[in-house]
Amino acid sequence: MFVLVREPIDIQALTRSLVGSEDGAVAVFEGVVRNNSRGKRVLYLEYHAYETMALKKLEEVGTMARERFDIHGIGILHRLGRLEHSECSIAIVVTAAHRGPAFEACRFAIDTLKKIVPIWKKEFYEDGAVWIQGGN
Amino acid sequence: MFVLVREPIDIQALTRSLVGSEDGAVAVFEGVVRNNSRGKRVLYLEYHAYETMALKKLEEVGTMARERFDIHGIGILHRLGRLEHSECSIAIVVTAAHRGPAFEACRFAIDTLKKIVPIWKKEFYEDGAVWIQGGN
Amino acid sequence: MSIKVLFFASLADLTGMRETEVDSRAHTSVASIYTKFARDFPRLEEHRASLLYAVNSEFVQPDSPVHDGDEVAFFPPVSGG
Amino acid sequence: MSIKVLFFASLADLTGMRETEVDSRAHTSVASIYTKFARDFPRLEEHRASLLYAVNSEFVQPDSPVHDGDEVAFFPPVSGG
Repeated sequence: MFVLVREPIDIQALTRSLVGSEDGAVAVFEGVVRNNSRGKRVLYLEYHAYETMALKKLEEVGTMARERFDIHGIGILHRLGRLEHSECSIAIVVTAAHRGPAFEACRFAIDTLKKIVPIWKKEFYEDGAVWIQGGN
Repeated sequence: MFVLVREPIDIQALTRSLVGSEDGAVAVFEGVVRNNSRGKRVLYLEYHAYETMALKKLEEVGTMARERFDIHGIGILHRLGRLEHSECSIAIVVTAAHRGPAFEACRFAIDTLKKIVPIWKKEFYEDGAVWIQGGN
Repeated sequence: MSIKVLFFASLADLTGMRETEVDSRAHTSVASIYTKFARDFPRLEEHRASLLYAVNSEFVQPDSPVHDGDEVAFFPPVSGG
Repeated sequence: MSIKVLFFASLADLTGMRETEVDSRAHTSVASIYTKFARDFPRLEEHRASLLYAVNSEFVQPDSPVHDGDEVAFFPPVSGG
């Protein structure tokens, strides 16, 4: 399940949809909106995507994770639009028989997503807004 | 928050209670009941604990994780009693400004828990039951 | 004989366009399309060093060819997650 | 003058006891308490190599001393998680 959503992310539902009877471990990563960035107070964020390509690349992240690690299920939800402090911007859920591959695939997925999935974050401050560039 | 519970674990509530305004990353580990173990079909599990010591050691795992990694919050819920397939036996939630320490502390916490927290798993099969020993 | 051109994030702000079209007969590579827009919006040059290019939702090199009906996208390094 | 003794997991099954007491004056170490029970339940010896010992909820070595009022626990390697 690789989805872009505009509503709050329900991680528990994603997990339930992925956990199979052979799974013993679930590793989850959640990104949440911080109240500060590079020393500036952040009022809120917006996430924008090149949606057709982002969906394709999310699936690709999932496929790569499955090829590299001994896992069963992987799902990624990324939220778009305006997000407030402490809201969840992304959830990655990985299920596996054992915890090692689950952790490693989850870490791989978020690291890879941050390189190849065309989504951008815009931070809004009291005195303006800035598009955040990856690789900074 | 370090707790032993006898009801289903609500991970989302645990996460919400831990995420602070400085947090940008949440790493979660969930253990779930597999339908097989060492090639045998598992009907259900029971978890038993030396409760006073287990609570003390859960806190110790949390303290060690905080000392070793740049994290903000950590909570561990372990369920006791009878658990069915795909039910969650343990949830570890770690919050941090950045994902690296969150992942590393979460992995450290489950690895350490499996060595020092006095909880035991009993697997029930069609033809009997076996206490599982750690380190196998 | 047209190519759809998409700009994202800071590039969309800079050009004031998210989506436009160019004549496919006037361009042999994605970089040549970018150069055309950089004539109208010189600040696009500041982005060229870190720019990412996609054709039909796949990353490509700047010198990749373009064809009639392609969807070409220009964007800065991604920052999702 | 008593020490509370706890058995967990397979050791509780094996002895049929989760909790009992011994006279603190008869024992100088946690291992000596275990030896006393191993006389009544010889299969406890099978566990000695991997056995974990705790006094008052803290892991200790087999030769650790015991005192009146202590809570001593014997258990196999843990398998939570």
